Amino acid sequence: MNVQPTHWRSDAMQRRIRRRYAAERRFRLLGLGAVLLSAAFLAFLLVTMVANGARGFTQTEVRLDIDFPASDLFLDPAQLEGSNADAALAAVDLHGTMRAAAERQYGQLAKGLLSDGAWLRLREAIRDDPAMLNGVATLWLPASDAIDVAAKGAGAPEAEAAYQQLKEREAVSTGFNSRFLTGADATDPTVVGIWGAFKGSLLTMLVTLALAFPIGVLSAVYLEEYAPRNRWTDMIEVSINNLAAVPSIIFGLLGLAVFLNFMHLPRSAPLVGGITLALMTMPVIVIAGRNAIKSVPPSIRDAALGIGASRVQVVFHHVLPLALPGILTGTIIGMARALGETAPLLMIGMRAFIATPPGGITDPATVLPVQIYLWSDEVSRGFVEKTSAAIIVLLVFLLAMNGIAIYLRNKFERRW
Amino acid sequence: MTDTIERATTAPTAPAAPAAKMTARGVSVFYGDKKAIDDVSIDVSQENVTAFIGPSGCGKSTFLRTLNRMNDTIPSARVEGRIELEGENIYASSMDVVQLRARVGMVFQKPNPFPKSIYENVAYGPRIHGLASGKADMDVIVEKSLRKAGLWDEVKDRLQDSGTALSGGQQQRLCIARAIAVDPEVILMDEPCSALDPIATAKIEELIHELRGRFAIVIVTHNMQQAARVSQRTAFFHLGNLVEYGETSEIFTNPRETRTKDYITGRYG
Amino acid sequence: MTDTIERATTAPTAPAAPAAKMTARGVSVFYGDKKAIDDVSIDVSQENVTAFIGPSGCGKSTFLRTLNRMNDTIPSARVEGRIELEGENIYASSMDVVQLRARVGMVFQKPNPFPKSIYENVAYGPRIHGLASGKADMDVIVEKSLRKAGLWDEVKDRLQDSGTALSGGQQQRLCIARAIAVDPEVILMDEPCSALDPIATAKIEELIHELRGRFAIVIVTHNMQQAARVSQRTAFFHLGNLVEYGETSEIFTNPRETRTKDYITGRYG
Amino acid sequence: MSLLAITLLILGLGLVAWLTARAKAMAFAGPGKARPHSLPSYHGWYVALWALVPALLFLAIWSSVSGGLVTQAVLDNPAAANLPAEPMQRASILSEARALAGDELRAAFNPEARTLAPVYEEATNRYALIGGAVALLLAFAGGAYAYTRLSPHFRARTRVERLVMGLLLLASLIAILTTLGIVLSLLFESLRFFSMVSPIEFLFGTNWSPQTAIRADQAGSSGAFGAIPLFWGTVFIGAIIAMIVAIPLGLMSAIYLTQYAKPAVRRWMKPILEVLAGVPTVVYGYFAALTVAPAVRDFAVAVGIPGASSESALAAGLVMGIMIIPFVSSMADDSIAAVPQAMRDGSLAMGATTSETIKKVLVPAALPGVVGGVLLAVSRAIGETMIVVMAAGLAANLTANPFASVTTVTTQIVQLLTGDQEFDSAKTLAAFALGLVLFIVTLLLNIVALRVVKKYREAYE
Amino acid sequence: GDGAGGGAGDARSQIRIVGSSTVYPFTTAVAERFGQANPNFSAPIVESTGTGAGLELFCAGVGTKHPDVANASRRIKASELADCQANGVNQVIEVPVGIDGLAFIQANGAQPIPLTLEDVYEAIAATPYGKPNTAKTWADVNPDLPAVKIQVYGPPPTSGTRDALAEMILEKGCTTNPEMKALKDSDEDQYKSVCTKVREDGVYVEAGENDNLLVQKVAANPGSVGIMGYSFLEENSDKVRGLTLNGVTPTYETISSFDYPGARPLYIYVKGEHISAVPGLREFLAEYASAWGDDGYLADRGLVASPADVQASAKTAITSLTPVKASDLK
Ligand SMILES: Nc1ncnc2c1ncn2[C@@H]1O[C@H](COP(=O)(O)OP(=O)(O)OP(=O)(O)O)[C@@H](O)[C@H]1O
Ligand SMILES: Nc1ncnc2c1ncn2[C@@H]1O[C@H](COP(=O)(O)OP(=O)(O)OP(=O)(O)O)[C@@H](O)[C@H]1O
Ligand SMILES: [Mg+2]
Ligand SMILES: [Mg+2]
Ligand SMILES: O=P([O-])([O-])[O-]
Repeated sequence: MNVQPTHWRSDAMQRRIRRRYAAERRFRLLGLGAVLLSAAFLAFLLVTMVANGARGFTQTEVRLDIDFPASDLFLDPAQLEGSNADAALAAVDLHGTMRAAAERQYGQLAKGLLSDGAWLRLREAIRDDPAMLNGVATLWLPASDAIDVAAKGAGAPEAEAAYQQLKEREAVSTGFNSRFLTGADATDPTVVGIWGAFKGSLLTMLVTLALAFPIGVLSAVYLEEYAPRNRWTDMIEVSINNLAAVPSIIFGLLGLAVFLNFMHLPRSAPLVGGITLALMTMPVIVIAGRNAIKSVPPSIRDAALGIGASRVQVVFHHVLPLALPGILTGTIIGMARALGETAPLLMIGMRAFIATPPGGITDPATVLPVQIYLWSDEVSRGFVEKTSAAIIVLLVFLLAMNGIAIYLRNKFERRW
Repeated sequence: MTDTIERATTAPTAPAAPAAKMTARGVSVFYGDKKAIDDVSIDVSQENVTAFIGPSGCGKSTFLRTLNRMNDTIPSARVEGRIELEGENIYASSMDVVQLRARVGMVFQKPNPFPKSIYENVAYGPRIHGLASGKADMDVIVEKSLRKAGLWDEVKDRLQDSGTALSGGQQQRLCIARAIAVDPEVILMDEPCSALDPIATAKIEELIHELRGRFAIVIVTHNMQQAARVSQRTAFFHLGNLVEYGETSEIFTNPRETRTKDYITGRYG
Repeated sequence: MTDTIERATTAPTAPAAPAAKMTARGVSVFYGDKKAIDDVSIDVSQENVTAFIGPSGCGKSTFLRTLNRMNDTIPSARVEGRIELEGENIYASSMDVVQLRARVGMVFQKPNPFPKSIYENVAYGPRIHGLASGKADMDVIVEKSLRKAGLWDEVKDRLQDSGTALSGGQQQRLCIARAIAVDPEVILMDEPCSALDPIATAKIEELIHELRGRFAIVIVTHNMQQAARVSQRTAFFHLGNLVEYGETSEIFTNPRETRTKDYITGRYG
Repeated sequence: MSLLAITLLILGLGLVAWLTARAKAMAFAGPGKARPHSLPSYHGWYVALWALVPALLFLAIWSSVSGGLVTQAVLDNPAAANLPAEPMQRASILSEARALAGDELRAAFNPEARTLAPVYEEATNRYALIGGAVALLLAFAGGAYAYTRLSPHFRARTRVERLVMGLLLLASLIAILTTLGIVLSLLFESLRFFSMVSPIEFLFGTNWSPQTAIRADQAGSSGAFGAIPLFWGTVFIGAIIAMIVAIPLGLMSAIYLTQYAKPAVRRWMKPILEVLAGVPTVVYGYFAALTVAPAVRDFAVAVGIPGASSESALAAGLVMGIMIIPFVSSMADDSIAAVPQAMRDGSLAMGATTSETIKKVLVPAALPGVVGGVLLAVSRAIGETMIVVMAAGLAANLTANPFASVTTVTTQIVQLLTGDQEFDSAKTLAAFALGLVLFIVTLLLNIVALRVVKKYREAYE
Repeated sequence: GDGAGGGAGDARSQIRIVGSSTVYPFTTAVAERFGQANPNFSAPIVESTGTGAGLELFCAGVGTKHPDVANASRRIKASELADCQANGVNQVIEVPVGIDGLAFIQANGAQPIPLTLEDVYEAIAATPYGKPNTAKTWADVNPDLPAVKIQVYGPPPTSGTRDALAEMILEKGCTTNPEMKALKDSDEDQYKSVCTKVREDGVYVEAGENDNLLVQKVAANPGSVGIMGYSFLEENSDKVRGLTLNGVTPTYETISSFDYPGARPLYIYVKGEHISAVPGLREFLAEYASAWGDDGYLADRGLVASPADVQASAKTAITSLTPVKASDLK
């Protein structure tokens, strides 16, 4: 039929085939390379963060022996009974006492040995055990940033030397830094904690969830199940699709212009942050919700309608329960995105220095990613590892959320 | 094949003029501008099983769905003409569609049990219509319906199992039980056996035989042998038109129209 | 229906023992652990059109796809047994699957032209296999193939139009032309008319008649009348088994197995 | 009576309404009687809603207007006679008095507030009492009215469902409101900006130096608002460098994972790549600034490229590209998956190899979808903020040297709006104008992309 | 807004502080210590907005919405005080907290650039002595300096450091030229523009109110010069070092003695109207006073203590709460 019959076994044909297979192999390798390279980027990113951040969870401590009777601290254990302990402790100069004790014990080394916040530990120790005021107490207090960094092998030469001396005297140890998980922001990297930012994130997410989830699910139901096709619903649909792609910083501008400057809601508060992020998250939930609802087979709706269920009953008895896993997956993913969001919150002032965890949604607060951003700007060596440590905490949370989402998706994924 | 023809001929002959349960007069259905059903008039009686046959896309399902207003769920669909259920116009504004669908039940091509327990599948309809006054009442309804659908013995020990865990044929009978549970007057079936194996098909066909007389039954099928086996009256649709409607035995042995004959002898479809 | 029987009986009788182009011996196919084809042996000859019939899910498509190793594209699929093309084991490691598929062409249920021009659709195969040495050469191949597929006159003035812009029947003929263009020895067709209207179906059936003898043709169909019309040999599959294989006229008038008879008379499927 | 107490009381009333109405409706059904239209619980809901909705709505309105009424009452009190006339001071004294009255503040900034506090408290209580009484009355009236309407034929379900539908519609309107909010706030502030700076200069000027003086006796910069260098920087980083990284990697990853990889590999690699999209951008920014940027600069210095900066466009673009990979790959994945299996089978059945099938059939067929996906990715990249804020520069350079520093629209928005809070200077408003441009551009990109993708999907429907 | 609508969010229990980024590290340290030592008060909220922007916020009015304290790295201007008074803020209490030096920094490894005031002026002024600035490298400005590209990261106009740069460095460098001195008397506006306007051709990059970022940028780009408070230099001596100005290196001593040309006092401004209304404000000021001495913890953070007499008068200002008078300012 052809110009000449095909000779599949001819040499030319065989060569051609070999060439084609070589091209095939090359292409396949290229694809594999792309996947591996992308995965390698991720691995590199994570390894960098973990390598930097692991040290952020540890803290070097220095031993300090304080001879309270000999110190110029005039504090009677009896004053520390009951409710006025705080007042009594506030009235004395614990910081000075600590300094003096350090100088007595370490002489030259004492300057820049202890963290600025070390006296807090002293205060807590005294409050817990006022009896120590009667004699010599041995305390382990957080070392200064310089010593801490030196202990982790990256310090300046003088600090390294000081650390070696301390080590010979068995006066230092490096251990898990629980304060990092329980404290709030501070100016000194040795006493900073992420609990303040974390709590801010929690409160913000709470507001976001409380707004975005119901609104998102209800609009998804409306659009997917009831909305007539007309100009209005088209507009709603277009709005939602576009909102999902609007850069997050624009939501920040909206928050700034509307919630702060027009409605005068409190600046830096989780309330405003939460509303802003809710506006951003809602379209994500709507879109995920619509997909989940869409994937409930029409035969279920037909079945229910066919025995005389009303349309509202069809949705609330059948469609929503079946779509719920999908909706939840979408919600978790949307919330994870909101949890990692920084830019819009910068716009509404959640970037102030706030040393106490927020008590409610109208208190000034910051959130984890913003805290990371703020710490990343700090130059002190100690903040580098704290930043990475905070990143680890954030990533653990996000990965956990995404993991739950993937688990839900796999567990409830139905093939109808 | 001769065998089939025999069956069709020996099928019980329908009474001459049975009282019509539902009547359709001059019904046309449009999807947007497209006419899918053109001026169809038909009577459905309680005594007979009525079969709709015709090539794919001829409008059988479309017409069936107008009978319980399931086409309301398709935004573009529009119905003209008059359909009555026991003399009541079902497209009148005073007709409550929810109650209509309880009176005119439907069984679909693919078995579509709810992903709930067998019990809940059957109990759902009575519950939303408030047909049972208590748990005991409901138990009775569920058992009766499952019995009528010939499923009771197979599932009575596992009523709490999911309805979707049943085999295809059982699922379809469950769907029939579910439709029966709200005590309908008419049952519409859209190719109820096309997804089933021969044995399950035979069971459903038997069930239809048993239900005849208690409910007016309309069945759409693409399997002409099936139409011949289960129905007493057959309507042949083509391109949205009702080409021929009459006694099943007549249609299969002695069709009046050539289109009917061509279709029955497999020249197209 | 009597008409159909007539047709089947008058179909051209196949020569007694035609030389087999492809032979399958003891072929079983598994999807994972599930056996979809169980121990099937069959011969396909160039002189005859072979039809595979059987109820849905019985494994017709699965078996057809083993003949040009298209099942390789399904990761879970596994083939046992031996299939030969002109005496060569097509599952041997020395067999090049790319060439095999050029020699055993395939036409699918839904017409699937590439979203390219008509010309490019036909030229695609010759081009990847390097069958044409230049533009003029290619033009000749394209014209010849389209002529053989009976499409040339309809499309010769719009070879640059998209293949997807053709009607369904034309698209299917385009797919046949595409398969022919690489000069295959066998053409496999998986329900090639099931998505087409009666007129297009008739055209394709006519085309199959014309191609018979030049290519070994295997056709899967769910329309028994079609099998009777176009094939000389028919294989009846059921639940993965080859129940009966023989002359088409025999199978339709005088089936040896009751399962075959039940199927042909419409008792299931 | 506090707002909370009234609300609880009304909710309680609602519950009672529900119970009684349901009980009444239960009596409708029974042997020998016609089947009632709606289930008893729907009757319950109907009456409960009539009791609740008007009362709660009234309360909501009341609580928003009663503040003004209370203030008015306080102002009418003789004790308020000697308040300062200056509105700002007056307002702050009043708000303090309210805080004092509500025990939210210990002491007052202004002594006048202390004298006004008791007046405030008294007025607040009076209005709360009035509001509470009216709300309760409304609840009773609504419930009673609804109760009288109940009958076996009453379509309670239809009514209740209509309300549910209204609620759903309302929820979906929030999206329009948000869009409107964005557009209006951007537009409003931008108009103010454009009344100071001509749009022509803003859109086509090549000089960006917005840090104007904030006092008359200061010499700041000239206040040049030519945003071209910003637009260029944004495009350079987001649409050029990032895409050069993301398109090949994303596309090839998608192809490999969908066409070649074993299911097990695909099952693991796909979520792993998706993690790249889930990493917060602030982390990428930190990574870019801390690790990538110095490396890029060191490299540029080592090979002697002039103008190398530690805030290179390359570093930011590279990291942004990595972030975008999963985005491109999932879009490409979707588009390729949307090509009917029949296409692929058709080509393979002709004897084409997998890569030939991909290159000659799948990718061309999926191209519109892929292009749409890339457009979406671009729109994401140019709106991305943290990476560029942390890793890109501040200098508005117009350069094509990837090792030099450029600045972007989002970086400048953050620069202009953090710290400074003057809300009527061109400098602050410029951020909104930039935001408007960003919004419009991403919007257009999205509309075009979604159109393309949709058209493409329809082609294979 | 009407100020009387709104919700309960109007009351406030924390002290709110805005203003200078130079003073920011000191104020945050005090805020932190204050919060730790007084668990019954919430810690103050401190935001770094730059001196100018901070004073503007501060002067916007009395009430919970307005900050209580403004950090300033320069003295309040008469124009700003007038603004305050126009908005009802009459009790602006000035508290000098210490001294800072306007430091020019570069990365530790880079080639040193010993600067004079004229060099700085000629390098970064928009129109040195009235002629357009074309200098590309430091050698273009002064042949004795290395031929390193001029790249300066400095503060924006919202910043007090920018004002200090203009007044203490640029104007001084500018007026070494007698013509310019004459211009000051003849055409004040022209003089301001010629002497204090900074280049806008990308040589001088305004790095916002984040001095940490500035240190990082300078450290990452050897050859560039940063302008910022001395405390940041001291805190980051492992990364950056100070350039000599007219031969004087910025150190604690040279700044304390005002030998260093960039030495300047730092202030906080307190709103007298808020003293009794905001819980803890008084205690906060007391904490500040305890920290600014030679041996206070702020010294560890790079604050240069004021002379003893200034410290004493600052302490009186806190207790007596006498507002600053416009006549003292310029
Ligand atoms: N929702 C719809 N929108 C528009 N057209 C439709 C819709 N449903 C069906 N049609 C069209 O109406 C005509 C009749 O369709 P219908 O489903 O009633 O046919 P049928 O006889 O049931 O076919 P089958 O045997 O394939 O089920 C067909 O042309 C079909 O394309
Ligand atoms: N990719 C697959 N993976 C697993 N099982 C499959 C796959 N494809 C087909 N099967 C199963 O193999 C059996 C035979 O399927 P096949 O498609 O060959 O049937 P068929 O006779 O062609 O049916 P039809 O007439 O519906 O096309 C069926 O049970 C089917 O479910
Ligand atoms: Mg149908
Ligand atoms: Mg098949
Ligand atoms: O200290 P400043 O931030 O105002 O320069």
